[in-house]
Amino acid sequence: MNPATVSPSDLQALWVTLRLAALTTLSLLLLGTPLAWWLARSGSRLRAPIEAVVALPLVLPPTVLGFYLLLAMGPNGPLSGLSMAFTFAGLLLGSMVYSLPFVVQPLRDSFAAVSEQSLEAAACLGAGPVNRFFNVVLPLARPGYVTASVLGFAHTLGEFGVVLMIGGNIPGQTRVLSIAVYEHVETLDYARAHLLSAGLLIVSFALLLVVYASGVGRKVVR
Amino acid sequence: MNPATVSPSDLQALWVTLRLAALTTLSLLLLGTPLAWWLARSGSRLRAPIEAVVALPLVLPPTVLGFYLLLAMGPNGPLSGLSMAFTFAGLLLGSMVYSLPFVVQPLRDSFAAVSEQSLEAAACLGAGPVNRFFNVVLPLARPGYVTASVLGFAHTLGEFGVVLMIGGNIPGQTRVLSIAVYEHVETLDYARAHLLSAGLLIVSFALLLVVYASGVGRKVVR
Amino acid sequence: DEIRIAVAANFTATLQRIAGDFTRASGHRVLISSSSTGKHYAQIRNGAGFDIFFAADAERPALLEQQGIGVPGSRFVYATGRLALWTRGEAVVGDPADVLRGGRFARLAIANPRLAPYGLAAEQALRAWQLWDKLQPKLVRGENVGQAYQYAATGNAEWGLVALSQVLAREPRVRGSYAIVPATLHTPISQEALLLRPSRAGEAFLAFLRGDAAAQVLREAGYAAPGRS
Amino acid sequence: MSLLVDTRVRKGDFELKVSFEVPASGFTAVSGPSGCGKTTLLRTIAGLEPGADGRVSVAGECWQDRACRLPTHRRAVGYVFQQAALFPHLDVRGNLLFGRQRRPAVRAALAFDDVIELLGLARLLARAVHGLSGGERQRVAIAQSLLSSPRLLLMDEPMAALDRASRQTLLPYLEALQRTLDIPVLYVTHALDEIARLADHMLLIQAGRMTASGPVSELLTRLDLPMAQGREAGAVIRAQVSGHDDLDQLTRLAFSGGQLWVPRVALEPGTAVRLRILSRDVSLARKTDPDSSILNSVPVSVVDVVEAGAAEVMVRLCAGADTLLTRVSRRAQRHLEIVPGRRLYAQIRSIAALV
Amino acid sequence: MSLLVDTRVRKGDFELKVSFEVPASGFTAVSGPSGCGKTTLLRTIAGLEPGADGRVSVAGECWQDRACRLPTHRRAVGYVFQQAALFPHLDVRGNLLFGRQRRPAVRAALAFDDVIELLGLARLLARAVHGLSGGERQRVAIAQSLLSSPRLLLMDEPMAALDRASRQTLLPYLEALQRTLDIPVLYVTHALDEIARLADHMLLIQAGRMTASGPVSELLTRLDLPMAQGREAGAVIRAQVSGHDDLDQLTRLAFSGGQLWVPRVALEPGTAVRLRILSRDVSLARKTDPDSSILNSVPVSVVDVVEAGAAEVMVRLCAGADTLLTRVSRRAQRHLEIVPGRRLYAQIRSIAALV
Ligand SMILES: Nc1ncnc2c1ncn2[C@@H]1O[C@H](COP(=O)(O)OP(=O)(O)OP(=O)(O)O)[C@@H](O)[C@H]1O
Ligand SMILES: Nc1ncnc2c1ncn2[C@@H]1O[C@H](COP(=O)(O)OP(=O)(O)OP(=O)(O)O)[C@@H](O)[C@H]1O
Ligand SMILES: [Mg+2]
Ligand SMILES: [Mg+2]
Repeated sequence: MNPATVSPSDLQALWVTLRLAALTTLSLLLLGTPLAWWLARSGSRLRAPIEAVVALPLVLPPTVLGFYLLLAMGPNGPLSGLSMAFTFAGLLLGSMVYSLPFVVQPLRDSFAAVSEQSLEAAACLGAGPVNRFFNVVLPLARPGYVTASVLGFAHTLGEFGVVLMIGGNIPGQTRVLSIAVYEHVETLDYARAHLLSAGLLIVSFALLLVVYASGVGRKVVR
Repeated sequence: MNPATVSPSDLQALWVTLRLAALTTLSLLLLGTPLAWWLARSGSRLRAPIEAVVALPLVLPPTVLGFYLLLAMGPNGPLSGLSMAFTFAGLLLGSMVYSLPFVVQPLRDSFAAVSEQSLEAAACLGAGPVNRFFNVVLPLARPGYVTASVLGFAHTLGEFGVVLMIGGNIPGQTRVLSIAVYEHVETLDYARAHLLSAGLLIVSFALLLVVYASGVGRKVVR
Repeated sequence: DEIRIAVAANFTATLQRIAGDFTRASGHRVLISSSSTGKHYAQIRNGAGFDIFFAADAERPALLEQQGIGVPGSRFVYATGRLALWTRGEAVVGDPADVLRGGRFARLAIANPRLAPYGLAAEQALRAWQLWDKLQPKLVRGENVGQAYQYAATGNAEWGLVALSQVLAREPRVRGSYAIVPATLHTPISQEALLLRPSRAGEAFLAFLRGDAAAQVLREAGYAAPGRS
Repeated sequence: MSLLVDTRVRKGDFELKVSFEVPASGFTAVSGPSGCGKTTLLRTIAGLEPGADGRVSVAGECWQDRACRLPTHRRAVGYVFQQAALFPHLDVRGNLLFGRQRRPAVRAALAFDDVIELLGLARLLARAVHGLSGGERQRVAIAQSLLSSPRLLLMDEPMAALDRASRQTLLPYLEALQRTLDIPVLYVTHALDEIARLADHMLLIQAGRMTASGPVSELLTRLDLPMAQGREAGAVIRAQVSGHDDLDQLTRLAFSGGQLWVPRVALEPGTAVRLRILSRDVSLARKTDPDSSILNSVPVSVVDVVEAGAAEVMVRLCAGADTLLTRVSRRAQRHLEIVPGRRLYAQIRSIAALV
Repeated sequence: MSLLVDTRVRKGDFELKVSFEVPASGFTAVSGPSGCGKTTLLRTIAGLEPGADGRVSVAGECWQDRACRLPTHRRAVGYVFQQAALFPHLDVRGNLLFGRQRRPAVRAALAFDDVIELLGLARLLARAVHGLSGGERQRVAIAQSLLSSPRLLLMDEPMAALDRASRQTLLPYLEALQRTLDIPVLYVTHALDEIARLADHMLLIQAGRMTASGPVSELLTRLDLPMAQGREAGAVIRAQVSGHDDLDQLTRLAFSGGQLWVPRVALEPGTAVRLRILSRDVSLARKTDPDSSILNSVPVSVVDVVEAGAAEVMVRLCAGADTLLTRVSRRAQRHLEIVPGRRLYAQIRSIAALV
């Protein structure tokens, strides 16, 4: 075992990971926004069941969740036509399912905290629903977006069970950093595992520090 | 392999799991409350770094996190005196570290959403800090507590990497349901894996449905 | 007495059967902890209280022994795995190499060669067939041979180079077809065990494992029995 | 071409059921006790009460009836809420521009700078919303709605949080608005002086039902309504400028009952003005006293006398075609023989000319 | 044994720096233009402005000085906020009981039922807070603070959101409070009639500085202060009940300048009362006119005359030891030769006896 350096394949894994985490977070924010809004504001009787379904991916161990996703993507599964298994797209789908609750729940809470009065005032000033959303809800729900992004992004960074299961650990495509670290631990290459972990932690810490110190996630004082 | 039935060892695992998830959630709510409160209200310069540290457990793959916890608990680690490794207590600690952000972040957001005005009004009516917390903050932050509990509990239910690493999969002590399901999948006992997964999902769904339908997590209309 | 055993995931089911027989014969209770060999290694080094370690490879028990962990001289090969090329569908499988050379498939599942002995064996076999480089784009790697099997079992990979023990243990509903990869094409998949601390019950269990009854179970499960590979 | 409302809303135990039509321009005062449904009425018109059915139409434009129901943002209302609802994420300027950017400016839209100056907001433009004082918030909210080019202005006690000085600055401006803007204004207030100064028309609501509606001048002098009861009771009459006295800086006004002197107002002879004459400013005498500081004395005849407490009576007088109110003691009633038909002189101490 | 405040707070560009001492019981009115610092002052006293330094002591109890600084919940204040801050998670009853349960009841604590009845809250007790109308919210907030057994009451425009009828119901009750409760009340208001009826003492704030403080009767008649400027200007004087006239249901009052008749008040002869006499209700004449509906006429002498607009002057009169204000036209000034020292008769049209 050579002195701990970061191998090219680890760098490749880093790149895949960042892409995956960023895309997952972004897609979840996009998809999660209408869902969370509906959950926060709807009086429908479907609300509670759907809220429960959103939290369900959490309950299964990631590997098992991955296994079922794999079944779904298999030849007899409902998603067979899309041939998602062992592709980046499949990975993205899996990560999204897995991180869904971490994005939707904070968004929902922050939407619920937007006062009806602000929305009514905006409507009276001529702002239609879309306009209200972008100019009133979004700025007021900012802390929720930051929490959702941090949880979603970090959770995808550290994710591993689902990703391993669906991705098949193909270098450059579906081999992510968490798998690389795991491999190093499993193969007793502790020095390199420490190095990667420390790198991951330091970079994440720096990133989180910037986010939190900027105050972008703090509530607007009312 | 016999027709899929739930074996006594699976039931044992279920019991360990429920205890673990309940204790983890409870302990995290207790510990997370002052931490989240401080994060939501403090103007200290330590706020941002601590907020970042809280989110860090997310970044590492669970197994790797478990590995480091194991090192810490091992003979040369800082926690060696407590002999936590391979005990339920160690599992609890590991789960708590792992699920910390899922409890602290929703709590923090919901604390931040409690209006200063309500607190001031309560102070003027003679309510001291503790009193204010229990009679004003807690009821107003209820949605945050529900989200934190759901995320924390479910995340511990499904948790597996950390638990496997620190716990050592000892039946009756540290063998949790997620490991059992994983084992069934690994040992190709799919029928039993399906059964356990379905059971887990159905029970969780029912539980979540009750929580959400009761409206206990809905914001008090302002 | 109670024996605590750490066993590699791929051998868990077989060991459970043997342990059941052993308990019935001797009255000693057996607690089985199943996990990946890498995890068990880390746990044992950090003081886990296992009596016996059944690894998925020969490397980790040897390392432990070097570090002075375990009862000296107790290490031995308890089973030797066989590699099989398997598909869940129906196919005529003559020579596995022909199937793979034909190339009419999108994915071949193997265990990660860096992590799992079965993966390493699969790599060696593929190299022997001179398919290793050609098949690179089609390879998907599981963390362990269990996952490699799942890739094939769910049909996401048409073929898998998996453990014979898995193929034999498959669910009755999954028909499947397989061919055994000649053992000459790869270094033996030797799974070693190490007695971690001396105990009568532990030694009794190891003795039972070497016995005829256990040998029968091992053979049925798709392993070559200890010392007879 | 008017504001037409015929609606019915239930909220818990409370039901609002009103139907009225008010002129398409000018202020209509909405008054009534706490909890009677004033805010609910305004919310219904703005389309903020989903449970409201019935009809709302503004200047011929249908906002709501059986067939159509415009969402709030399609209704060009300016709404000053009872508790100012500013956007906490925008500074004062951002709040002011919010509506302006979203609705096409109409004809006589107000200039940003004018509104800012009038409401004394220049100093506050860059401020965050959360440090504003109560009155400052309310002024920002008023400016915000004025700047949003509404076709109908709904104002829910807009000046309750303001001090007298701010109120006095604002009032004439609001009066000016009604002439320049040419849109109807529904103005909720408890203050009779605001009603008298601003409103031509008035709605009185009690427990969810409209108990009276009509011209302010008529409603304020109806002895059966609460407005004629308190110390602020008074009449509103119309007059015309008929001349000025430069020496004393007085203006002479002609009305149906004679002539009145008021502190000089800068208006051409012939201009119509509105006068508010409080019942407390009117006293009765058998003859005019030339040696009093009271400037005005007009012949009147008693129309109606009703009890007002044990010691006093409220007297409705007619002066020409106009109505005046006064409250006198029973002793004076006896003394001056105040009964319907009796002719006396009304001495008017103070007159507010509401331009 | 008084309320003593000597403090200094900065908020952004704004600085409040005031120092005053007011009596330990009775109402002290706090007035001044929007944004002058009234709310900031109240918050400082309640301990809600962390940046405030200086001294606050209430009836001998030190709440804040260099050595000590009680947190808000240790200061037994009742605070009615400018925008009612009710707890959204409690119903009306829960809100009312919140303070009551937390602070030991003091001597003359108010009975729950009395407060409920007075403020008309019985119907609302089980209601959620979010459906309340603006006035209902404010009434609940007032009741809440009254029920919390305070040693000092801080009221920030408590009646701004109320209609006249609620105001009239509440005013006498607040007056009664001041006698029964025996605690000081700081009462922010823009309404001169509330000041006159409720307050003995008054603070005037402008741009963060105290520009005047003293007894209401003095401040209201100081011609250099804004209170003597508007249409609501008037004097407050003390008088004593001296008899009743049962036929006319009038009460005779004696004050330093003579006697006055007011609608009967149910008080024993000898009882002290406070009277508010608006400048607009006072007119001047050379002699008394027995044939007028005006009941009261007292001899006065002119003290001071200042301009009030182009057409009018404000006249300060002394009647015995008391001061009255009146506003007359320049024409009348000339006609009646109103200059300091001149003796005339003041005809007083209407007098509010503030019991
Ligand atoms: N954080 C801040 N930054 C700058 N200025 C502030 C801040 N907070 C308050 N102010 C200013 O302090 C002044 C006093 O505010 P305060 O609320 O005490 O006024 P007020 O007398 O109660 O007025 P109102 O009658 O309108 O309620 C205001 O001009 C306000 O704009
Ligand atoms: N959700 C509800 N459930 C029951 N009653 C309600 C609800 N919402 C409003 N109300 C009642 O409807 C009535 C009318 O309320 P509204 O706000 O229109 O009164 P308002 O005339 O504006 O009073 P104010 O002058 O005090 O502001 C009130 O009595 C109020 O309590
Ligand atoms: Mg209202
Ligand atoms: Mg204020």
